[in-house]
Amino acid sequence: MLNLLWLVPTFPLAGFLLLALCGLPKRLAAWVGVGSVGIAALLTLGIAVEFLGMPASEQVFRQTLWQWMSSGDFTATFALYLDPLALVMMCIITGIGFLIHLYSVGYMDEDPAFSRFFAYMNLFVAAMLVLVLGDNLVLLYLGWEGVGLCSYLLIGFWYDSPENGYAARKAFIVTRIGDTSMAIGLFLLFMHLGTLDIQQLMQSAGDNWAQGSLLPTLAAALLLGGALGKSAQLPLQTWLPDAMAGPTPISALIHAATMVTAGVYLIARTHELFMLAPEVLFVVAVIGVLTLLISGFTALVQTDIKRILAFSTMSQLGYMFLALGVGAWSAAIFHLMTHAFFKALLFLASGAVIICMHHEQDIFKMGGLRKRLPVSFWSFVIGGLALAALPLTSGYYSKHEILGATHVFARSGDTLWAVAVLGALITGIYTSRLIFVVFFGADKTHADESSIGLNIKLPLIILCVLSLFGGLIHVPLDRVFPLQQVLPHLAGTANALTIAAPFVGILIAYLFFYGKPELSEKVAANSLGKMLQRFWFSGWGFDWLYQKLLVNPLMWLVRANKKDVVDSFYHLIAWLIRLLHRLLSMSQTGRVQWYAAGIALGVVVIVGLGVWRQHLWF
Amino acid sequence: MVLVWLILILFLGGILAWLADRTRLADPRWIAIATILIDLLVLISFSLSSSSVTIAGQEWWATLDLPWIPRFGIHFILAMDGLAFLMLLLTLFLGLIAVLSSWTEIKKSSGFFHFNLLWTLAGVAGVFTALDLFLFFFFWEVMLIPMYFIIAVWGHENRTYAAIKFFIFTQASGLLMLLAMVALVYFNYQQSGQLSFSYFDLLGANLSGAPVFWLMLGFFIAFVVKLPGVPLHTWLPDAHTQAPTAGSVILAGILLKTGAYGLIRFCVPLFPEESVIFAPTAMTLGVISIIYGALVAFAQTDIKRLIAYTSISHMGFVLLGVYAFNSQGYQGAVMTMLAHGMTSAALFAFAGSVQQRIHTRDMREMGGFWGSAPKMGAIVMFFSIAALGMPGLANFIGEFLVLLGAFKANSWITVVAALGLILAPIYSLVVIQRIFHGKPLVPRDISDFSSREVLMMGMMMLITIGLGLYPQPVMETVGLVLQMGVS
Amino acid sequence: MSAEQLTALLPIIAITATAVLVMLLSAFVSNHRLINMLSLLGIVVTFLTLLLVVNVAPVQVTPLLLIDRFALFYGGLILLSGAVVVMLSRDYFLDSENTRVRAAEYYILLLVAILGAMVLVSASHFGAFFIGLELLGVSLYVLVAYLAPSIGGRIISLEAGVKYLILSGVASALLLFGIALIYAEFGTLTFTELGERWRSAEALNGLFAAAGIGLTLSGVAFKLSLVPFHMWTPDVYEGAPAPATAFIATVSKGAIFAFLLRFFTTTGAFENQMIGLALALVAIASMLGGNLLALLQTNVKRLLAYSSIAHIGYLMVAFLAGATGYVGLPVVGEAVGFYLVAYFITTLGAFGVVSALSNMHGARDLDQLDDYTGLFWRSPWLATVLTAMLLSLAGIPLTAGFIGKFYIFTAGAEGLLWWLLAALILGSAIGLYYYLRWIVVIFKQPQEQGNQMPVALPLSVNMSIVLTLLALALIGLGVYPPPLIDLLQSI
Amino acid sequence: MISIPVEHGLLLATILFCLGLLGVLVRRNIIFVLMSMEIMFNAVGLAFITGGSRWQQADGQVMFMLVLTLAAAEVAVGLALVLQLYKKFKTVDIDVVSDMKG
Repeated sequence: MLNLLWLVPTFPLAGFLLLALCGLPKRLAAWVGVGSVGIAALLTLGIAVEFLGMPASEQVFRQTLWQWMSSGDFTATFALYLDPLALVMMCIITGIGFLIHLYSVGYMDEDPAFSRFFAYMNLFVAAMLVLVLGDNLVLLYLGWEGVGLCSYLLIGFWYDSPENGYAARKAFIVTRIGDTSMAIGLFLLFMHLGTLDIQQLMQSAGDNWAQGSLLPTLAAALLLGGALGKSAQLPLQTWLPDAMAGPTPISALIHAATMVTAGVYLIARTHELFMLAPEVLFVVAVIGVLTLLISGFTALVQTDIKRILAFSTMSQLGYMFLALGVGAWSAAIFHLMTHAFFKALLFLASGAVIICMHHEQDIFKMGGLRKRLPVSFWSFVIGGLALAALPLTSGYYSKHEILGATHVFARSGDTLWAVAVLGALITGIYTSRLIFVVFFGADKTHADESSIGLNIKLPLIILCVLSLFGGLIHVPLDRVFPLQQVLPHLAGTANALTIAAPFVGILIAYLFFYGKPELSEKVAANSLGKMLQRFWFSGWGFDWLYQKLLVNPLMWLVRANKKDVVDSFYHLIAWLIRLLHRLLSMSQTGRVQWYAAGIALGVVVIVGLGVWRQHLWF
Repeated sequence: MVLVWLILILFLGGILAWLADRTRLADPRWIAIATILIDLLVLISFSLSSSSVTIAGQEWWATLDLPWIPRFGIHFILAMDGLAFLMLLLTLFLGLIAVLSSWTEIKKSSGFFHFNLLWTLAGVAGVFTALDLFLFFFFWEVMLIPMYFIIAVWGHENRTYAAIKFFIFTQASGLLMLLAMVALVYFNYQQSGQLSFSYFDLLGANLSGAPVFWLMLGFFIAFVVKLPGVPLHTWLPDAHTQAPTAGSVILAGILLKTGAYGLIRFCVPLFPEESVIFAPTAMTLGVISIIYGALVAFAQTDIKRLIAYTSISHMGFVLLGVYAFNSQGYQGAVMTMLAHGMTSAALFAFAGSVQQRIHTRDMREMGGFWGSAPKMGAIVMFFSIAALGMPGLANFIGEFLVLLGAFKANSWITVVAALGLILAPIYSLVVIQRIFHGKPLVPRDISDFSSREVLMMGMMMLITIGLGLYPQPVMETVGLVLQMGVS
Repeated sequence: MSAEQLTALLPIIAITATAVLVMLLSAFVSNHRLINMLSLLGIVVTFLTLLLVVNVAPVQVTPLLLIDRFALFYGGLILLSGAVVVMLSRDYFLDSENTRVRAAEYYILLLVAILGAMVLVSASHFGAFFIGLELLGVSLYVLVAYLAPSIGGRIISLEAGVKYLILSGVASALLLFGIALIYAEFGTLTFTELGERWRSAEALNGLFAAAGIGLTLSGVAFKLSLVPFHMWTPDVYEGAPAPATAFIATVSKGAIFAFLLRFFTTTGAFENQMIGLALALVAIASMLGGNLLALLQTNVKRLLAYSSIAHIGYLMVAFLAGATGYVGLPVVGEAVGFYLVAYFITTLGAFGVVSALSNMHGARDLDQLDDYTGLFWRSPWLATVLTAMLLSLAGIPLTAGFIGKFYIFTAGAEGLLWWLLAALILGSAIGLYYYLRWIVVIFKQPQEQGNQMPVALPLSVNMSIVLTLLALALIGLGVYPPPLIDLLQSI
Repeated sequence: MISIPVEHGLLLATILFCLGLLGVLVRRNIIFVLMSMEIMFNAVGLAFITGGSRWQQADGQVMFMLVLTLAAAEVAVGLALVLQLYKKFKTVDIDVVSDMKG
């Protein structure tokens, strides 16, 4: 079974080729699109069963497909590397991926570009699988860029509107900034360690570099750049909210469950390197905390249902980064997994709402949907509970682990923990705000769930189950990561606070958005509230800042130089030559005596030169 | 002898195409296709059967050495090694593409057009195989003239200006190179007493001192003009924009490569010490080209002009790679040459077909083409993302290896060069956005690619993917040669 | 005079006889074709006599003439060019019987001019030089103004004649005065003796000698139309009938240059720093000035005139290389010889096309750039030949012009004349512009000027042969130059 | 025989020559221009004679004869052209022949 590993990415890829090259009829396209991922999921399941059945110490499998490139001392092979970490990721990608594909059949039912959608989706799954299975950093980079491409294609899927295109380009370019940093990191690693094979690299990094020295710090920082871009962390987070322009299944699959977690995966994958660079690791934690807080506040004031979820995704990714930063590797991956469950659920549910609302996304135009859209409602509630990390839901387990690990973290652990708990509180607020506004209150619409079929409901139900009970899954990562010295265990006040935070959040939300909505209006009405709201709504002004600081100057420069300033230099030369031509032409007067004068001048010069030289010699 | 045939077939084919058109006996397009196919066949069958010879510590698949102008020690030396073979393959393949891409575009005197086209190819084939400096220069100029005609006669609205600019830039820098060649030969003559323009004789020349540096510069300038590198690039946007489709395809796909080839084959090996001294400057120029080309490309509204500037950006990588002086840099440079040959040719072919359809190259008058021409959209999307360096496609291999190698040689310059990776999507994606996405400004249905165009693009796509996923055979073919340059 | 000397004089005698014969014949017949054929025949016979003389050369015939391989080579070149000009004239003066202008005298003058040029290249004494120069010069005055009295009258032809007469007269006077001063200083008129005295006399220490050599140079520079003695060139080229222009551009200049080469190599005068400097300045000024003047020129005859200024400037580079002492004189001779041959072919070809498109009737030749619009679509062969010639002028490979330029490069590089070479490259780059502009015009698609279908131009067999031969020679020498190189090396 | 110093002869010739040249440069009447040319040729002749006398050779005088011939030929052609000129323009002002320029 393990030998079939290569088939896992191959099936979606084949699906992509089939969909892209042959104009399949819609039904068939659906079968191919969903089926290829389904088969991949089944294969993954089989592989997982066999793999986990092996003794823990042998849980490593490498499959070399072919030599990709070899140049001098540099070699990159097309090889897949399976270990528990990759396996977890594979399961998420193919499992959730399959559900979302299934969901998409219903969601995209009326779209004329149905098979194009599935082609992109399949390509994405293939690329994501390569990313996590890549044996070396170049192959990982292939997947990395591949998912970025698919993200671009799918955000701009509805290409009619220029805003979608803008959002897609923004996503690609902002992440590309991170990718470039990562690429430079690759160059640095290769230059000093002579290989880009991940396992060898980690080995020799540990052998050659002292902890905290410059090179590992630099390398880790550069890789971190890539991770920040992909996972929409500060300061490269601005693309993610705009990425919601894509169809909702995309937001679920790419911008919640899988692609955006690639940054987390990258750091986890290269944790040996990061551990050699504690400074960078601390930066990871700080960035995580800042991001979770900032995006939490931003989510508080958003009105677009998908944007709220997008900021919440950023926030949750912040938790994962925090976990990585404090060395809670397994917790990070665990949270990655549970987050994939409940965030996919939330997105899919919001998609269902959006469909039923005929593509209305403003939550304040919804309301009272609890009765009208029962499936969506319950999905939202379950997903929201998990997101807010209420006890017994999957989110609780993972988040709790992270907060625990943070609390005991040696370096400013308390502060980080406090901020993270504050974040949890805010999570509670915005999650319940969303649910209260959309599903409770006055009935403003005539929506019903008649337009969603089983292929939409079924994934929702499965994800509900996973969101509720996914926390019970044991992530088999013990051998992948170093054991933590201090077992994270919260006790006493800290524990109580951690558990209580989301409840407080829900309570606040209940008060402001259900119990006494006039309260929230009052807050929003005073000038400080207005200002804060505007500030938060704009995502803390990052877009504005980047626009002024980077985009505008660049655009100005580019526009100013449209005609290529270098060319004007050559034009100047040409102009000079023409000028000389005109001047000389003027000497050609046509008058004989003028010509004779020219001759006389020549004679004077030549004879004069001769005579003058003579005198010089005497 | 087969090397002579490779060139001769193209020359004869050109004449035949012209005659056929004048006598109305046959369609010159088919003659051109047949000529190129025969040449390809000869090349491939030869490469399969050849055995290598070693001259001056380097392996050659075939050589030919005839006396030509004994007065100056000029020989008619043709030789082929892996690099030359690849370049020839690229030349002939893109020649085929060029003929196909202008299939319906050339209405007037198609015979003379294909004559020029085939003669350009013949000149290029000569450039890639000539190993006597004089002969090299000879071909260097021979490829110029028919190209000049292609632009000047069948070009677009501003063709005269573009053609003359193209010619003057290349020729003026070519004269510098000729001067440097002659001076090199005479310096060598003074030292060794042997008057010879042969590459092999000059390779061993052990010259040093300040004037030699200037000679190297003479070669360098000529090649960088052709490459082209900033600030010697300004002929290129005009020439590419104004040339007919086939002309743009050949210019971007092949002619630019002769500059890079010249650097690899002549400039560096003939002046190894000077090149090492010069490397930081050359690499800086490469980086400036990468960044500057990308920035200017982004500002363009004329699609062909935009693609032309991206060529400058991409060829900057080649410059960077060549002067990294390690295997990765060298092989990356060659890979970039091949990859850029495919993508730029494809994009120019696309631009040409759009112009043929809607009679404008201004992207402000386009938009929303995807709806009516999805095949076109998908194909252009493919080549755009190939151009921006998507892993798995050929360009990535080239750029990645170049940067990898250059980083070892000069980290800071390479870091700046890597910024090009950020700029590439900015201009690439904007093309897609402006042409294919959005709503059509004017309700204008654009007809999708015909099967001829799909076939042509398909071939290039396959090669781009093949080179991206399994470049090893190509790199091995190149490898043998480029090890030479590693000092 | 010994038999050997007589044999050596055979070519000069033959061409003189031809001139006399034509003169006699023209008294009785006015059949243009007949006279044309006779002239051509005479030139061909003269050329054949050259082959006889090769075996006896070198022969010193009196102190005046030295018939050696050098003289024979350039004599041959002059004769071939003369033959081409005669053939070009055939169509140009077609139907001249019906006009007031008889063509007979034209051929007589042409033959006399050829005679002058041949004397010039064989001269080993200032006397012979002077005679040759003036035979050539005075005939040319008339040739240039030949069409002045025609019906309607070519006023520009008259103007050109007057200008050429006055300016050339002044130049002759300068030259002669220079010779007189040199004579007064050194007391000899033969080149070899002059050279000996020169070297022994510590090189030019007299004021008059310095002035003399300066004046002589000025006079020669005028004939070669080097800047700043160049201003007559475009006007004369424009006004003269196209075949006569071809003759001036080639034979007249070539013969003078050959003389210059012989004079300076025999006397060694150019090893003098002053002369070298003066010549270098003049060469640079010519290379740049000539090309700059031609840049936006719309009259093709004037354009070719300016371009010829630049080309003689290039030629000076090779010449000056000999002065540096790094380059052997035989090499200089070779370079100059090759360049001249290429330049002759090219110039004859270019003016050949112009004269093929023009004739003696009408107020001017077909010399406006616009007249050449779309020539390729009307007369592909003419256009192809013209293009080849222009590319050769621009020094592009596959043509003899390239090998010529290459020769100059090698000579210049060997002589380390970097400044001159820089000027050469710069000049060539500028020069490309106007050659290419002309080519562009030739290939302009006819559709751009109305919808009229291009009318094919008639081209006589005679013209076709001449132009084809020139084109073949051009390409032949461009692709495989060794035969000519061997010939030049044997001089 | 008291010989005149050769420099004096040459100086005289030079002055004469310059006068001629000046005449060519400034006279507008074409006849006068031709006459000025004659003066230049005669200056040349004088210089040859001076040279000949310095070296006691006949060469200088022979050259003088040749110069005379040339001058005659030159003037003959010149006058013919002047005639044509007068026929066409009814004037002998040299500036009428300045159509071709540039």
